[in-house]
This record gives sequence, C-alpha cells and structure tokens, in this order.
Amino acid sequence: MKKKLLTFMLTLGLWVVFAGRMNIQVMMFGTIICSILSHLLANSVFRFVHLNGGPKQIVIKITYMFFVFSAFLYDVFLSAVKVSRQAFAWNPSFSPRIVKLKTSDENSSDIGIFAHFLTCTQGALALDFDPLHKNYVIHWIDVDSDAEAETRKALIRKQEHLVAKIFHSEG
Amino acid sequence: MIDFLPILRQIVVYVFFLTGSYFLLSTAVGMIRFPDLYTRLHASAKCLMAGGISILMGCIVLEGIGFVSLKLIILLLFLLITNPIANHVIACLDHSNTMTPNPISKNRS
Amino acid sequence: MVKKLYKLGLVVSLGMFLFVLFSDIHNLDRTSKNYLSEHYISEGVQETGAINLVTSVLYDYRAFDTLGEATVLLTAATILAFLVPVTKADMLGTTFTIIVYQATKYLIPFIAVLGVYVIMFGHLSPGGGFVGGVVMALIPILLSLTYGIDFSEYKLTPNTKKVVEDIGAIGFILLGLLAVLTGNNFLANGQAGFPLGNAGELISAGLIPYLNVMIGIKVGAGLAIIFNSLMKEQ
Amino acid sequence: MITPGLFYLIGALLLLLPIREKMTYILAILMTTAALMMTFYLVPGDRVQLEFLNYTLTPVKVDRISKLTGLIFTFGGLGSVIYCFRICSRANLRLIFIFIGSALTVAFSGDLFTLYVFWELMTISSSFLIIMASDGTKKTGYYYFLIQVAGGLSALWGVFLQYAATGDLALKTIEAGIPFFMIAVAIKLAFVGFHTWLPLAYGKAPFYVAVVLSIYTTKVGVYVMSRLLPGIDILAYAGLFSALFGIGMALLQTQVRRFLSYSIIIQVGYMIIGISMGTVAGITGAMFHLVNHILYKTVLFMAVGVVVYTTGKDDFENLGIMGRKLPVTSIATLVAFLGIAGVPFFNGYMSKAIIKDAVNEPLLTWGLNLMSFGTCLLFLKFIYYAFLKKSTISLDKQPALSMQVGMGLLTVMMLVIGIHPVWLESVTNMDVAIHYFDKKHLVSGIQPFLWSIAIFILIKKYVVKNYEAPLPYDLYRQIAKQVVTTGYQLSNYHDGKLTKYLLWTTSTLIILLALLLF
Amino acid sequence: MQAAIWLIILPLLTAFFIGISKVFYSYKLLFPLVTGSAILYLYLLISVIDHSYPPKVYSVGDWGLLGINIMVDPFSGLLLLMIALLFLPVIVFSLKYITFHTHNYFILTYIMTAGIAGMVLTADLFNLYVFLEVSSLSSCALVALKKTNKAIEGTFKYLVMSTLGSFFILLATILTYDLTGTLNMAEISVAFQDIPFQIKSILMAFFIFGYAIKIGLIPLHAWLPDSYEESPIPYNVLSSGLVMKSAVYALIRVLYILFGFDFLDETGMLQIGVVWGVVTFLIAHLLAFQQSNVIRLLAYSSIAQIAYITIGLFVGTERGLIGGNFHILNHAIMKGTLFFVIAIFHYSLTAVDIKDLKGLGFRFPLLSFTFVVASLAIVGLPPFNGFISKWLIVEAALDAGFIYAAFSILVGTFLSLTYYLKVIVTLYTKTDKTIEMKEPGLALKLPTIFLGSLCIVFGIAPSLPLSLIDKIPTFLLDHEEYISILLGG
Amino acid sequence: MELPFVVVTILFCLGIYTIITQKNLIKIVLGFTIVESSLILIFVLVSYQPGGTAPILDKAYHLVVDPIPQALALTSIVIGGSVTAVMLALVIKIQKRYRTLNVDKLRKLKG
Amino acid sequence: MVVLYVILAIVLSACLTFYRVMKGPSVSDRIVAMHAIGVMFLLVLVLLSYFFARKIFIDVALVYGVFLFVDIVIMAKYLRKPEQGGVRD
Ligand code: NA
Ligand code: NA
Repeated sequence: MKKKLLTFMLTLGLWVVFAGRMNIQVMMFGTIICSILSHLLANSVFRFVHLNGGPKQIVIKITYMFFVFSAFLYDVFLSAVKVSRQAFAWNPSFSPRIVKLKTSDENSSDIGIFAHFLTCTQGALALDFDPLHKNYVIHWIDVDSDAEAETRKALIRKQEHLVAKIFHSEG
Repeated sequence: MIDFLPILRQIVVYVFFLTGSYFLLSTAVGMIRFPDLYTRLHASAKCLMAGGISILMGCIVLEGIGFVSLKLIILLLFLLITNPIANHVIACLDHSNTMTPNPISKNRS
Repeated sequence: MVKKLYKLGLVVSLGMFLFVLFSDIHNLDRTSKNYLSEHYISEGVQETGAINLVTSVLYDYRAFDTLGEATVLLTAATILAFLVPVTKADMLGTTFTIIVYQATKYLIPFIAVLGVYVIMFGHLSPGGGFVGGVVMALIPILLSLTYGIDFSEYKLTPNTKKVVEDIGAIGFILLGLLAVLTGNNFLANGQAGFPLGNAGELISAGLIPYLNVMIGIKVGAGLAIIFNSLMKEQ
Repeated sequence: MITPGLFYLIGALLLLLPIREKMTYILAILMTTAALMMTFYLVPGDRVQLEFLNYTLTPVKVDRISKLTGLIFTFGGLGSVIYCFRICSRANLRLIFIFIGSALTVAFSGDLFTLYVFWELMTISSSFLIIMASDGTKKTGYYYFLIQVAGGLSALWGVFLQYAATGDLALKTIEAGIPFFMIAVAIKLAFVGFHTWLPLAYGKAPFYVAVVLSIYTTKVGVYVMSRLLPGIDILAYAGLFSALFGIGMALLQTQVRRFLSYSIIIQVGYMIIGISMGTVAGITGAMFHLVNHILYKTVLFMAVGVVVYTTGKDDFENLGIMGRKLPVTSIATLVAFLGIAGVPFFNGYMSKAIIKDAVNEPLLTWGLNLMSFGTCLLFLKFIYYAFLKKSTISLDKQPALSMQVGMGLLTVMMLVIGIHPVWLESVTNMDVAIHYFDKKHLVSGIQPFLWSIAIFILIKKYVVKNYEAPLPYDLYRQIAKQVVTTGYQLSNYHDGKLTKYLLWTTSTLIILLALLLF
Repeated sequence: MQAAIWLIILPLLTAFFIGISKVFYSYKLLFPLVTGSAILYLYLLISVIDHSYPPKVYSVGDWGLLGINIMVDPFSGLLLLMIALLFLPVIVFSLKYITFHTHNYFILTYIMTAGIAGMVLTADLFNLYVFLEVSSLSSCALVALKKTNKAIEGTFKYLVMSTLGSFFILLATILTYDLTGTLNMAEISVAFQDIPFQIKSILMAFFIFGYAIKIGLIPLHAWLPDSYEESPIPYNVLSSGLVMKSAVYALIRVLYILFGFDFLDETGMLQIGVVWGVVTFLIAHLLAFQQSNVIRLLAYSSIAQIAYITIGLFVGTERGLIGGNFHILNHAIMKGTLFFVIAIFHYSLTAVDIKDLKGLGFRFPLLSFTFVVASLAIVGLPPFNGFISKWLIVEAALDAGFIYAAFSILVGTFLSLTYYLKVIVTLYTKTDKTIEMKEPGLALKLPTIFLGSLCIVFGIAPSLPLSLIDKIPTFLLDHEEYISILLGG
Repeated sequence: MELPFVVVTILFCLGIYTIITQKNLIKIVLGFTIVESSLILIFVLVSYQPGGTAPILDKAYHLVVDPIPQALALTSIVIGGSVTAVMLALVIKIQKRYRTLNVDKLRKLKG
Repeated sequence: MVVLYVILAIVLSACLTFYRVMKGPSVSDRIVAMHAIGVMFLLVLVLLSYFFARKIFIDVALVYGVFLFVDIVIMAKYLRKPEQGGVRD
C-alpha cells in the first residue's frame, strides 16, 4: 500500500508538472490516471525498496539525498573538467585500465544506482556487471599506478556505502 | 536603485550557457580526438552530461520559478538517469563483443 | 558498368525533372490566398475547440483520414502478427546487465505518465494520439528489450494487445457514430452539438480528446505488436 | 416470326433436361422437322427488327436466296441429325444443335452483327465438337478453332470498317473492308492457302462430326460470300485456281475423308465462280450448286461414315466393303457419285449447267470443264475402290438404322432434284430460264464424264495409286512458331530479379515524363 | 446518403470485431459475423448504387468544403456494383476455402474492401491516397497469407513496387496541395486551370506513373503475376476484380476530374494511353501463352484485359468510356469466375498447373463448362459479356481514329484464345490417373456458377448494367458538372 | 528558397537510386525510408512560412505555419512507418528462408 | 540573442561529432557519437523553445529524450558483429 501511495504521489507530481497547470480538471484526470498507473506499476517499480520507516525517517532521507545529489553534481562537473582538459590538451595522454570491483551490495536497486555514480564521476565507466560474482567491470581513464588504483577503489567503496545508506534501510 | 536580481540572473545564465557550450564542444572534440571507444565513452558520459546539465540549468534560471522550470528539472533528471545507462549499454555491447580487455587501452598516445 | 551509368542517368534525369518542377512552382506568382489554411488558422480554434491546429485537422476537419491511417497501422500490425512464427524466441542480442534493468524499472512510470499526458493534451500541446501512442508503446518495447520477449508477452499477451488495438479502432468509429446518433454526419463534432468548452482547457474540443485517446490506445498496442513481431525469430 | 435456327437452339437447351434416350430422339426429330416446316412457310420479305445496344438489328430477314439456303440447311439438318443421333453422345448432339441453329440463323440474318455473332457461335460449337470427340482430335480442334476465329475476327474487323464507313450494319454488298471479308470467307471456304484446317478437321474428327461440319461450314461461307462479295471478277480466277489445287491435292490423299475434303474445295470453286459473275444467273447457279453439293457431299461423307462405323477405318481399301454388304450405302454412293460427276438426270448436273451458262469468259469455261473432268476422274478412283477392286475387308458390325434413314432421305432428294430440276426452282421461286435437258447442255454435261472414263482407263494405275501424301507446308504454323518463340524470349526476361523490374519501372517514369513534357 | 459512409465503416467495424472475436470466441462467432456483415453490406451497396444518379455528396464531419467529402456518382456506382457482385460470393467461397489464418484472412479482406470503397467514394485527394494505402497494404498482407517462400517473395516484390508507386502519388498530392491550397477534387480542378502547362504535365506524369504501377501496365507489371501465384485464390478474385480496378478508377478520376479532358488531349496523354494499352496487351498475351501455371496465366491475362480497359478509357469519347467501364465490370465477373473454378480445382486436388487439369472437364462437368464460358467471354467471343464490351471499345477506338488500336484488339483477341484454348483442351483431355479429391460443396460451387451465369446474362442483356454505365461519361468528359455538384454539396 | 528544394530533390533521387541499385534488401528498405523522409520534408516545406511557428494557438504566438501539411505529414509518417515495418518483417522472413539478403537471389517466381 | 549563439555552438559540436559517426570505425563508436548528437539536439530543442518563445516545445524535447534513449538501447541490443549473431551484410 505504501508503495502504491508513493507511486501515486510521484506520478501525480509528474502529471501536474507535465500538464503545466493546476486546476480541477487536471487534478481529476490526474487522480484517475495515476491511480490506475500506480495500481499497475507499483509492485514492479519498487520491488526491492523497503519503506519501513516513519515519516520522520523519510524526511531525513530526502534531506540526505539532496546532499548526496549536490555532491554528485559537483563530481560530475569535476570529472567533466578532467576529461575536457584531455580533449583540448595538445598532446592528450591516457593510461586506461579495466578493473573488476567486487561489491558488497545485495540490493539490485543499489547496484543500479551506484553504476550511475561510477559512470558520471571518478573518471570511471561501468562497463559490465557480473551478477554471479557481484563484480563491476570498470574502465578507468587515467590511472597511472596500482597504488592509485587501490586508493580509488577504496574511495569507491566508501561512496558505495553512502549510497547503500540512503536507499537501503537498515531494518 | 538598480534592480540587482535580473542582472545577477542574467550573469548566471550566461555562465551556465558558456560552461555548457564549452563542455559540449569538448565532447565533440573528445569524440574526434580520443583514441579508442572507451575513452570516447568517457567524453560522452561526462562532458556531455555536464554540458547538458549546464544548458538545462541555464534554462531553468532563465525561466525562473514555474511549471516550465519543473518540466526542465524533470528533463534534467531524465538525462541524468538515461545518459549513463546509454553509455553503459554501449560499453556493454562492445565489452561483450570482444570479451577481452581492450588491447588498445594499453597504448599511450 | 553501362547498367550503373544508365541507372545513374535515370536518377539524374528524374532529379532534373523534379528540379524543373520545383523551380517552376517556386517561380509561380501566387497571388491568391490559401483560403483553407487561412480559415483553419483564423476559425479553427472556435470551430473545433482545440488550440493545437494540427490536432484539430487530424481529429476534426480531416478525422476521416486519421481513421484510414489507423487502419493502415492496424493492417501492418496484423501482417506482422501472422508473419512471425508461433514458436517464440528472442532474436539474438546483447543481454543487458542489472544496471539497465533497474533504470528501465524507474523509467516505466515516467514514460507512462508522459504518454498519457501527450495523448490527453493532444489538443492543447504538441502531440496527440499518435505520438502519445508511440510513447506508450515504448513501455512494452523496453520490457521486451531488457527482460526479453517472453516476459513482455507474459505481462501483456499478444491477444490482449490485439484486443486493445481493435477496441481503440472500434472506439474511434463509435465516437464518430455518436454524431450520427444525434442526426449529424459521421465524425461531426461541434456541429453535432458536442460541447467544445473553453479552448485551452483540458476538457474542451468536444470529441477530440476522446478520439485522441482511442488513437493513442490503438497506436500503442499496434506498435507494440509490430515491434515484438519484428524481434521474434524462428 | 422467328428464325428457324431458334428451333435448334431451343432444342439444344431442351437437351440439357435429364430426359430418357427415346425422348431425345423424338425431341431431335421434332425440332428438326419443325425447323424445316418453318423454313418452308417463310415468306420472302419478312423481317424482324430488334434494338440492341445502339443498333437496330435485323436478326431475321427472309428473301429467296436465304430461303433456299435455309431449306437445304434444314433438310440437311434433318438428315444429318437422324444420321447421327444414335451414335453420338448427348453433349455432342447439343453442340450439333447449336452448330446447325447458328448456321441457320446466319442464313437468315439481316445484319452484320447477328451474322458475326452466330458465325462465331458456329465456330465455337463446331470446335468443341472436334475437341470433345476424342483425345486424338485435341490438336486438330485447337488448330481448327484458332483458324476459324482468325477468320471470324477478320470478318469482325471488316464489319467495323463497313460500319465506320457507312454507319450501317445492314447485310448488303460490302463497301469498306472488302479484303478482310475476303479473308474471312476464304477461310470458311477453305480457299487455297486458307484451306489447311479443312482436311485436318474432316480427316481427324469423328465421321458424324465430319458429316455435320461438311454440310454447313463451307456452305455458310458460300452463302455469306454471295451476300457480301458478289461480282468480284478476280475471285472467279482465284476460285478456279483453288479448285485445280484441290484436284491435285485430292489425288494425293490416301484417307477417304481427306480426299472428300479436298473435293469440297473443288466444288466450292464452282460456287465462287458463280458468285463472282455477279449476275442473277451466276448467283442462283452457285446457290443451286450449294444445295446439290450439300446433298451429295453429305451423302458421300455419310457413306464413308458408314464405312468407318462398320470397318473402323477410312482408307481407300476399306471402301471395298461397299457393293456387297451395304446395299443402301452403295446405292446412295452411286447416286451421289453421278451427281457430283454432273451426269445428266442427277442433281449436280443442273447447277453446273447454270453456272456454265452464266460464265462467258472462255478461260473460265475451259476451267469449269477441266474441273468437271477432274472431279469425275477423282471419283472414279473412289468408285474403283468401292465397287471394282477386289476386297477382303470384313464387316465388324451392321450400320445403325438411323444412319441409313438419314442417308436415304438425302438420296431421295438428290434423285428428285436430278430428275426434275425445275422443282427446285419452283419451290424457291428462282427461275433461271434454262432448258436443262436440251442438246447443248446435255452434251456439255456428259462430255467431261465420258472423257474422264476414257482417260481413267488409260492412266488407271496412276490414278488409283496410293500416293505418299506430301507433308503439307503450313505457313500458319511457322508464323505461330515465331510468335511463340518471341513470347518465350519475353518470358525469359522475367527472370524474377526485382532490380530488373525496378529498372524497367524507373525507365518508364522517365519516358513518361519526357513524353508529356516534350 | 448516410448509407455511403457505412460502406466504409461497416467493413472496418467487421474487421475489428473479427479481431476481438478471435480472442474470445475462436471460430464460433466467425461465420455469423462474416456472413451477416456481408449480407448487410450487400444491402447497403444496393441502396447506395440506387441513389448514384444524380450524384450526391456527403460531407464527413459536416465540414462541407472545409473537410473531407465523399461523393457517389455513376462511376463510383459502377465500382460499388462490382463490389456488390463479387464481395458476398467471395466471402461465401472463402468460408469454406480458407483453412489457414482464417481470421486474419477475413480481417484483411474486410479492411481491403473498406479501402476500396473509400477510394471509390472519396472526393478528396489525400483521402484517396490514404485509402489507396489501406487497400494496397491489406492486399499485400493477403498475398503473404500462405507464408510459403513464394508467397513471401511475391509480397516483397508487390510491396516494393506498390510503395514506389505510392511515393509518386503522394509527391504529386503534396505538390497539388501546394499549388492549389486545397485537397477537394472540385476545388483543385477549378484552381488547376491557372496552373502552367509544364507543372501540370509533370504532376500528371507522377499520378499516372503511380497508379499505372498498381494497375500493372507493362512494363510496370512484373509484381502482378508474382503476387498472384501463391496468394489465396479467392483473394485473387478480389485483387483482379477490385484492387486493380480501384486503381484504374482513381487514375481516371484524377485525370478526368483534376486535369480535365482538354488537358489530356493537349498533352497527348490520350494517345500515350492508347499506345501503352496496345503494347501492354500484346506483350501480356504472348507472356500468358508461356505460362504453365494457370494462376500466372490468369494474372497475365488480367494485365491484358486491364490494357483493353485502359484503351477504352483513354480513347476519350463517350462510347469509349462506356465500353471501358463495361469491360471493367465484365472483367471482374469473368476473371472472378475463372479464379473461382481454379480455386475449386485447387481445393479438390491442389491443381494449379495446366497439366494438372487433365480430365477435370469430365469430373466437374458443370464447373468446367463455367470455366469454358468465362474463358470464351474473356477472349471476347460472342454471345458472352466480354464480347459486348470489346465491341464497344473497338468501335469507340475506330470512331476516335485509333485504327491501329482497334485492329490490335482483334489481334489480341486471337492471341488470348491461344492460351485459354490450351487450358480448355487440357480440361477435356482424358487421363487414366485416378486422383484423390475432396468434394467441393455448394459453398464453393454456388458463387462460381453465379458469376459464370452473369457472363451469359450480361452478354445477352447488356442493357442491365449499361443503364448505369451510360450515365458515367457525363460526369467524366465534362467535369464541370461533377465539380458543380461537389462544390454545391 | 531554392536550396531546400535542391536538398529535397537530391534526397529523393538518392533514395530512388538506392532502391534501384542496391542488392541488399535492407539497403533497399533504407532507400524507401530516404524517399519517405524527403517527402516529409516536402510537406514541411509546403507548410513553411517565413516567421511562422507551430500551429498551436496558445497565448504566445503571432504567426503560424499552415497546419494542413503538418497533419498530412503525420499521416504519411504513420503510413510510411507501417509500410517500412511490413517490409522489414518480410526482409527478416526472406533472410530466414533464403539465407541471403541479396535481392537477386529472390527468384522463385519468374516467367 | 545569447540563446542563438548557444544553439550555434551546440550545432557546431553536433557537426563535429558527426565526423565520428562517419568514421566509425566500430559500430559502437558510431552509436556513441549518435547518442551524443541526439542529446545535443535535445538541448537544441529546449533552447529553440526559448528562441521562438514557445515553451510548448519542451514537451517535444521530453518525448524526444525518451525516444533517444530507447533508440540507443535498441541499437545496442541488435547491432553486434555478425559472428555473434548480428545481421549480416
Ligand atoms: Na469531425
Ligand atoms: Na491523420
């Protein structure tokens, strides 16, 4: 029921934004349509998301999310600057390598979301995911030494933990 | 008294547009200049993303508060979700095609 | 070699004829006003209640064309449905990772709302039944792409899609026949007394939104059939 | 008033009913007799008019010539139907009825449209008679049908030209498109060069079909020629040439029916000459000759039919069955022989006399004499094999009674006309003012016959010899082969390659554009 | 005139309902749905044909000249008459004959018929294109129905060619709109009077090219026999009877109404059309003779017959139009009969090659007789219907000075006899082979004999259809009348 | 204003050229889509008016383009798409059956 | 006016990126480039709605974005090398 409600809220929000207006007609249609949609889709969308916290926890989470999101945006720009510098460099040099990174996440939502973090930030690229061994296959664009790779990996693990914290409830 | 806010807003918009154009151009240059697929994917994943975000942010600021901005935010979120996926999908295609670490990546140019 | 040259000559001469035609048309001194489009632009909103004139042409002035076009799409879907073999199997393709699965999951409600919005607001903003239907069709298409045809057809069986498509087409005709019930011509809208409402509102333009919905349903189902059929192989 | 042909056509329809065999005979006799009676009581000058499409058609128009033709057609119909109804199938009888009915309708048609329609109907029904007869006649039927339709189409083209020139479809002497009518008639008449179908059809078809065909096919041609193309001088010489060619070819035949077929060409020569004179006497003579010819040639075909029926073959040798075991047939054959030879007091004599009288060109007169002589010579061969030569052929089965009745009927009529030729004139009100049995005619009639006997005795071994029939050169087959080869080449271009088809398509577009712009 | 719109809606509704009934009721509902609808359709057709003179206009959506109009005049009445004569027999025949993809067959057949009815009725240029596509695409689908290799190949060729044609029609349609600012045929026709010659000629060439592909004039014909060969034979009845004819109809409509007779005369299109027709049927006859497959033979024969129709319609006189239109009707009937008979042979003993027909004349006497009648009719021998229409065409051609065309038609008649006779002779050749065969029921025989008897009836009493056809030239040769009615409606 | 027409002409002819010269079935289908797009482009050109925008008459417009060709274009796109889909389905089918994409190998029907 | 310059800049980058589409060398390269161009055009669409002052175009951009994504997914799924089951030339 919670999932349905959440889906309903989200879709209704989308609907209102799309409609670009708030009036009785839009809300009426929106209610009908979004309830149908949430009825149909809720279970498949939020299959692995557990929503067992009170409203307070949700508020905290959302604040948390906002911070992470900002940091994420910042990271995106940072890595973009790195890459674009390479693009305009007179003599661009790369030291690419492909590594496997084991993840501790059990939740597929987290795995999916973390792939975004991997790809958008860090100069990394999520190439593949091996569901059997829970290995990300990652492509790094500028890693010179093994030591640097290890520090990077550590960084990634840290972030992974962070992501898991937001989306995966501890209960 | 000079209305300070619009000018500030104008400046912010300019800055966003400028960074956006820069990142998009660097995407294009990266696309041309980068030596192999994966590095090009980096250009596509990061510079393009940043460029897109910048331009859309610029538009949002230009627009101000309203439904249109919300729409643009949704578009931004959408790009944020789909762009990495798209890149991943392409990478995945190539990765599963070759099944071996890319030999080109050993070379330094 | 001679054959290739001959073909090239043919095409070049065709191009010359076309160019002559176009430049003739371009140089034509056209003083007379194009009364039809003038009328549509100046009166269209009042007459049909839709502020998107393309929609008002598609679903009111020339709604009959739309019926024919929907039929073409239905025919294509029918052909593809029977051309593919009964045994189902995915066409060989890259299998995606869990990362894609997750993204698809979150995208589906987004696409659904977008599709419904495009369909429902067809008379107010760019879009309409066709585009919206295509957007809706992306849902089963994405399902097929990421989870495979079997899953997609388990969620939405081909028979369901076929029935939905037929219902959309029948609905379109029945809406057109509503006007006949009131003693007017087929597909009449404002003339048959359907309230056109205030132009620009969601509930306005008489039958047009409902026609849009029907076409949306039909196109969505039809395209899904077409796509899934093209993906299958023996 | 209706055309007598309608009786036959209705009869064909009635034959569709599932009636018993006896009823079939009764029906056949009833209908044929009714047609005969009807024709007899037709009054020259009667006509029926009908609105069809934008034309006023005259499906029935009676005058003396058509009445004469109609009489002999219906009489021949009676005889031949009686002759064959026991031995042919119901379906074939139906076709025969349609065939005779159409021929009769042609004879009474008053406009070119009706003429053409029933002309083609004759073609169709006779072709199917040949095609359906047996597996051996398929190719013959195919050939026959095509040739006849070619003739018909030629006539149709003539009709169109005539209509375009005169705005009238009435049946009268043709003004425009004469060559096309000539071709049409020539094919029907089996004129030399257009004769290829005749020996094939009559030689291969079942004997009863040959009997029926021989009565009408060529004779309708003669009738139509008398209507549409009278008085064209050059045709007289052509007719003579055709007849002489017929004599030569007939001499070389080993099959009796083929032999009789070529002899038709000779006899038709007489009629052509008569019609080409363009005078009343000439045309009347030709029409009388048509009557006589129908009588004796039918009887001869019937007799040969009996031979085929009883012995299974129609080689000259098989004729030997006559004389001893087939009395009626033998008598009929003799009468017919004397008739065809033009011996006085037999029927051929009168019409030949009229035609000779009408001709005043010395060359033609000589030609006629030569033709008479040739005919006699040829038929002496026939008689020789039938009655004089020793034969060991044995009878397989007795001829049907109906066959003999049909044959007898015609034989009696031959004798009547032969002995009292004026009767024929009086029946049809066609007085040619000629004393048939005065000295001049008697002498000129008997002379060729006597000469031929003398010559026959002199060169008997050359005449009665069974020649190796030469392989006929057939121009039409050669042309057809060329056409089929062209088709084959064209078909080869359609090799299934879509690119090729698309190329044709685009080329067409450019050509079309060019044509329309410049 | 409400009935006119039903002519398009009813088949569509039926098709959609068949689609639904397939899922929920399988075969239970098919028979009543299909036959009931076909009978109702026949009733509607007759009532519309009855009111086709004087012409009437029906404005879809009540928009008048602002929207799409459909119009019934004698010319469309003739095409509707053909649907009336062919559709119910084909449906009855197919119910027994079609044993594969039955639902799809009927869905597509109904959609195709709706498309043809739409093409015939519409007075709007773009609407014409839309319905043309409806009918061509469904027609393609029917060709592919058997899904054999040949069927797929034939469909592909058909689709490629037909789409190529459609492109040019669409191109011409767009440009026509650009030039005139309207899509209503009457308004276009009025506006076209001021358009320069050169533009109009090129546009006309595009229209002609596009439709000629669908008509199958040589050398644009290659798809036609290929698409016929492996398609379900009852579909061929509709294809040669209605699909090709509707393309002819559309072409004539466009040429005579949009461009007008005077323009056709001026550009020499009449001459081109007649010559094209002559070339087409001469070659088609030669090709037909080469075929060993009866269906291909009949397909080539269709091409030839369409060429006769083309000549009749391009002669440019009243008589020519009457003759051409009568031949349109007659060809539908004759070819329908022939295809039906072959379909029965195919149904009973899967015979499609000429040599397979050996001896069937004795096994199926009545059907073979029907075949003979229809083939003699199509050859153009009296006293059957084909003869009358050919007579009219030849007369008109002579009248208008096309002597070579008139003469060639007679030559063509002879050529066509050569191959039809080949088939007939084979039918009546005895054979010792004993073959297993299915007994064709009344459902197969009745439609065949119905059409076959029409060959005779229309031959003996041509005034029956001609009373309708005689009124056609009024609205084609002088398009002013058509235009004024359409503008007034 | 001549340039768009030149482009359209070139595009159209390119499509036709592809159709008639290419042997690969997929490429032929591509040729069809090229021609189709050129036709859509003509629609756009026909409806174009200097300074005009999309014919949606909300508050913010001053000059709009002709809506009719736009509607017709939409119709043509759908029809063209349907046809292309059917063509592709047939191509797939042919590939399965004939094991080739060469159009010249499609020669079961001839004569 | 600044919007126009931005649009021009984006179009320029799109044109530059098109070089990669033409050059390849692998299918994946082309797809990446196509995707980049697609995103650029999406941005152009958004900016055009400002240029023409018609906000409704943003809807178009949204729909286009969805299509773009699905397109890339389809291409990635089926455009593979022949030896791995892709469509042969
Ligand atoms: Na309406
Ligand atoms: Na439409």
